[in-house]
Amino acid sequence: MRTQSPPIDPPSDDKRWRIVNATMRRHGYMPRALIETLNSVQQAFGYLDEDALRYVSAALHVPLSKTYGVATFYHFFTLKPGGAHTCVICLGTACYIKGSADILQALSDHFDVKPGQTTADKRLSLMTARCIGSCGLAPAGVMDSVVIPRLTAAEAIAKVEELVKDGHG
Amino acid sequence: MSKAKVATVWLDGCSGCHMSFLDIDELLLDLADKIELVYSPLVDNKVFPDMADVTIVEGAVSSEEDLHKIKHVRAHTRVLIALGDCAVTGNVPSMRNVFPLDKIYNRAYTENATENVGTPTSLVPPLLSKVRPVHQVVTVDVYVPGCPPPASLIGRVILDVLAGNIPDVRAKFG
Amino acid sequence: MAKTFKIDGMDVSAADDQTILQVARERGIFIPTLCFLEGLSFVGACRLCIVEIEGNPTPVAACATYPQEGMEVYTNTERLQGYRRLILEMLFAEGNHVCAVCVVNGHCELQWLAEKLGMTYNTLDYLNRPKQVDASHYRFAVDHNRCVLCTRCVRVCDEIEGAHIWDVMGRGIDCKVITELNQPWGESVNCTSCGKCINVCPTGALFKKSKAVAEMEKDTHFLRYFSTIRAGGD
Amino acid sequence: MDMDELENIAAHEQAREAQYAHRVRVCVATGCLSVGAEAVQEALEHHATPKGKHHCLVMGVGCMGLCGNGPLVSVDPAGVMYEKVTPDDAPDIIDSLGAKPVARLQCDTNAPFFTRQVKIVNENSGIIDPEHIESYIAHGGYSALVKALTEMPPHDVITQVMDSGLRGRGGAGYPTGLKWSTVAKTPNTIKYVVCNGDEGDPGAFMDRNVMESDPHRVLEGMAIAAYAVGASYGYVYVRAEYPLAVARINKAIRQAEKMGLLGNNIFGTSFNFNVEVRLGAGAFVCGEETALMASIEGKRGTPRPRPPYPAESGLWGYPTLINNVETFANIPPIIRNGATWFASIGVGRSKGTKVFALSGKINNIGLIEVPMGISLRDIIYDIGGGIPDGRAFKAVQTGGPSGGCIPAEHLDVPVDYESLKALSSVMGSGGMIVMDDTSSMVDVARFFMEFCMSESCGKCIPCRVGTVQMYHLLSKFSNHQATQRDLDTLERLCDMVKYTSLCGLGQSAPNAVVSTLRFFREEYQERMIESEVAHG
Repeated sequence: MRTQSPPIDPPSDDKRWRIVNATMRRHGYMPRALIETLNSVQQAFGYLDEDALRYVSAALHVPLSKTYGVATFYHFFTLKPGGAHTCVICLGTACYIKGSADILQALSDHFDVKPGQTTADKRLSLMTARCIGSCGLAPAGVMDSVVIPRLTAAEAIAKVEELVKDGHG
Repeated sequence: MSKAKVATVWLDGCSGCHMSFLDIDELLLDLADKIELVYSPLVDNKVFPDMADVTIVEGAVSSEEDLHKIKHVRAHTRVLIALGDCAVTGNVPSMRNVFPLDKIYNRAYTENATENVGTPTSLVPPLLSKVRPVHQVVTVDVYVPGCPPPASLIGRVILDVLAGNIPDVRAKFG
Repeated sequence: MAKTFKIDGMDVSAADDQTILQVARERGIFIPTLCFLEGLSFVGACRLCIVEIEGNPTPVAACATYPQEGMEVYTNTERLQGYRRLILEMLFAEGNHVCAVCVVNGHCELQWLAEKLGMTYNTLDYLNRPKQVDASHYRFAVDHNRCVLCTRCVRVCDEIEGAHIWDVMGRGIDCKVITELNQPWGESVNCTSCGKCINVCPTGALFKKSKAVAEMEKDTHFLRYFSTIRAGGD
Repeated sequence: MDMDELENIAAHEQAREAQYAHRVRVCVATGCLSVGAEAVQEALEHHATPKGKHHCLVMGVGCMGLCGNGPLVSVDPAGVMYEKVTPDDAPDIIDSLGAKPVARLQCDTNAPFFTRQVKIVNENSGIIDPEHIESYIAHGGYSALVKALTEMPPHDVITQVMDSGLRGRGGAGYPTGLKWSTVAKTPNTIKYVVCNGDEGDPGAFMDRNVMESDPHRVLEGMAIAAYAVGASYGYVYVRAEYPLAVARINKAIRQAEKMGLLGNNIFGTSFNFNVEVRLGAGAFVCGEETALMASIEGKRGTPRPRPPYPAESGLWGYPTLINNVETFANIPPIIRNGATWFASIGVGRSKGTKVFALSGKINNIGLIEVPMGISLRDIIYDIGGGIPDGRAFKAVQTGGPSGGCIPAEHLDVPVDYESLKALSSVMGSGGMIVMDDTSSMVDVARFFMEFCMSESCGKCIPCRVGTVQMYHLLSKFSNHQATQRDLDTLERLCDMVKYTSLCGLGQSAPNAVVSTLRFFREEYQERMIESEVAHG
């Protein structure tokens, strides 16, 4: 077992580091906890910045390049902050067969953002998913964590317009 | 015995392969008995014959002129030999393939130009969007890699082809 | 317990810890390799060392497979020759191997393999993916255009030097060897500048700066030295 | 905890449910939740309250199968099912209890979609409350674990699994008993059991459903496996994209630990089994077992050459048993009912049932569980209700990115591991996507190749570069730019990538191309142009 407290201080006094520390403590600061810890950071902060990667590497005794390799291998991790709102279009087979690629194209054209990226005004991230497992509801999308079933291009644009218009975020 | 009609073509390359071809020393005398050079940057005849027995191509296919030329050559050649890395792989000319064409034109004719600034619209053959090795445009019968291929190899390949064989060339790139 | 088996019809024997590749090399049977390097762990990634086993439809990597009693291994069938050429074609199409270094010195393993395995041209389309060159280190440089992702540098840095400044980032065709947090090599605080990565690189991807190309020799003798120490120390 | 206590809990829970005159079950699995099942449940509860204390029990339950028509609600003892229910329908449903069912919402449970299914894995799905361990116990849950621990030595458990003929439900169909036996026979004091819940096939959601609708079943199966092979530690590897499944599995673990069904000295025996959840972070290749283990170890999820197989050298070098969710879910009923019972279902070397996620251009979209050996035609036309909009069936895709497209002339083929393989497809994990005559098979092949290309880990050359090359060639076909030489190169690459890639992802990446070239070659030929470059 390794030490029970992190060998270095977190990059800031942001309270969210406590969640990250709790994850590392639960795993005894073992290098094997790398993915679990990065998951924690991703969930707490929404992305993994350089400070976070350096901190996690040091606390878990994982080489920096290895941490970076892991962070860029898994699609769930992002190194840049996302937009205020997120629209995920499912590109699973069932959704694809029912035209989700066209919906994605329409959204991409309408909001001038490439899939996987965030609009210049940081209001919207347009993402794709391999399969959200809602094949019965194809073609489906997820808008700020709400699954929207049986989308059409026009509907999707209208929903996203609504999403980015509201004042939050 | 009538002499074999041999042509050589120079597309986008440095002419080093032609130089290497000229470097075959006394073998040139043997060849002179066997071949007639019917078309080449090295000779005066500027009309491609109806049918060449062997055509040696140096260089990659970079411009519309190259493309037009190689298609014509292929249609009038029995055995086509891609000579050297540019013809075989695209090599140095193809290093521009990672850049979009407008950037290349801009760099060449605007950014670095001091006179007649601007991309020419006539006289210069338009470039293809990507430089391609010869076999991606027409069928190639024999590949001779090398930058340039050694003279001895070139001589051996030509003699082989004249004897009616398609040689198995094991040569290194570069 | 030692095992007896056949390679290309020749009776051979293997100790428990010997792979098919080791036995073949011992007997002077040539099997091409690229990611494998004696003295480093094996990863079975380049697939050039694939061999056929009688009764098994799928070839296996000789560097990562231990023989079994009575096995019949074939190292150079027409099928394997075709597969190996296609693997090389894939590498030549993936990167940019228009390389001034190789012309002169002949130390590039990729170039050597292409000649040896009879790859005279590429049947695949070139991918034309632009990649970076990082010359920020005061002694060394990396040209990602020449990198074949064999991960020898990653392994030697981790397993022999113990610094682990190299690793692989991304996935699929976007994979890239990186130093630390994908930062300029020169900014790495943990690089010991030992140069082992340079010496194990099979191509001209990792090289010493300010050397005439003809002088770019690779020296991997230290690996044998380390293996000897390890074998004694275990 | 012992057998008596378990029976007490079951009896108590059964009695609690029986107090109510009516039981209204609302599906709260992901499919129905995304179309408003939560609001339906709240409305039903709201309207049920005034009817008196023991009039009606409103329960949130797992998937009922007909996901395309959700939210689904079932009423017991009337035996009625309602589809596309909205919160506004709640008063009518509650008022109808004990009287005539609400005809406008009624869904015909005598339709083949329901009657032709055989449920083993999903026997509790849509019936029990997945968030209450008592509900699972009341339906026989954990009795198989007790039986195994108290009445059967480990080798008897393995014999039962072997004799049942159960094969891995993750795709390849390796005999489960044989795998268990290998792990059991590998000597080591530390062994691991891993449940592969990294269901990454686009168009498949069978495993998610089991984890969401009946999470304890998975844990029970894992515990039995751990006992049989001599492991005391387990991991459930679940995709982070399945938050509900993750939450329910975590909750189930805590409940089971509290009751002493997981943890140390289970049922007062010397058997210890502790389970942890590990989140997959979005990498399809982690469904491959050596990549999955690398991921659990906190590394990049890249596969390594096998052998050694995980059974000999797995997690941190220890013997490791890896089975997928559906495989583990089959274990409790096998132990409960015996190997002979299980082996009596199915055909040939494919025993038991298989769960499929039926989707695409088909009328009845949802999850189905059918006996092995049923024909594709029965699934598509009988259970699936045929093709909508009067269009013609063209192909059915099984096995996800590793599978192939099966055309109409082979619809009478029985669904079993060997028959599907003979058609250049695979059983796979259970995605079944139906395509009608508007689908271009070249585009479908390109779609799957794009998937494999972006999910390739990049470690071995044939998969890293080969998938990109094949994708480019398929794009040429899609754009009507391909030549005969492109077709030749494509076929050469298919063969080479299949036989030289390091892991299953690369080895099966060409399958979609191979099967469409085999059955729909003319679609490729229609998209070719004449070229001045000769073949080869």
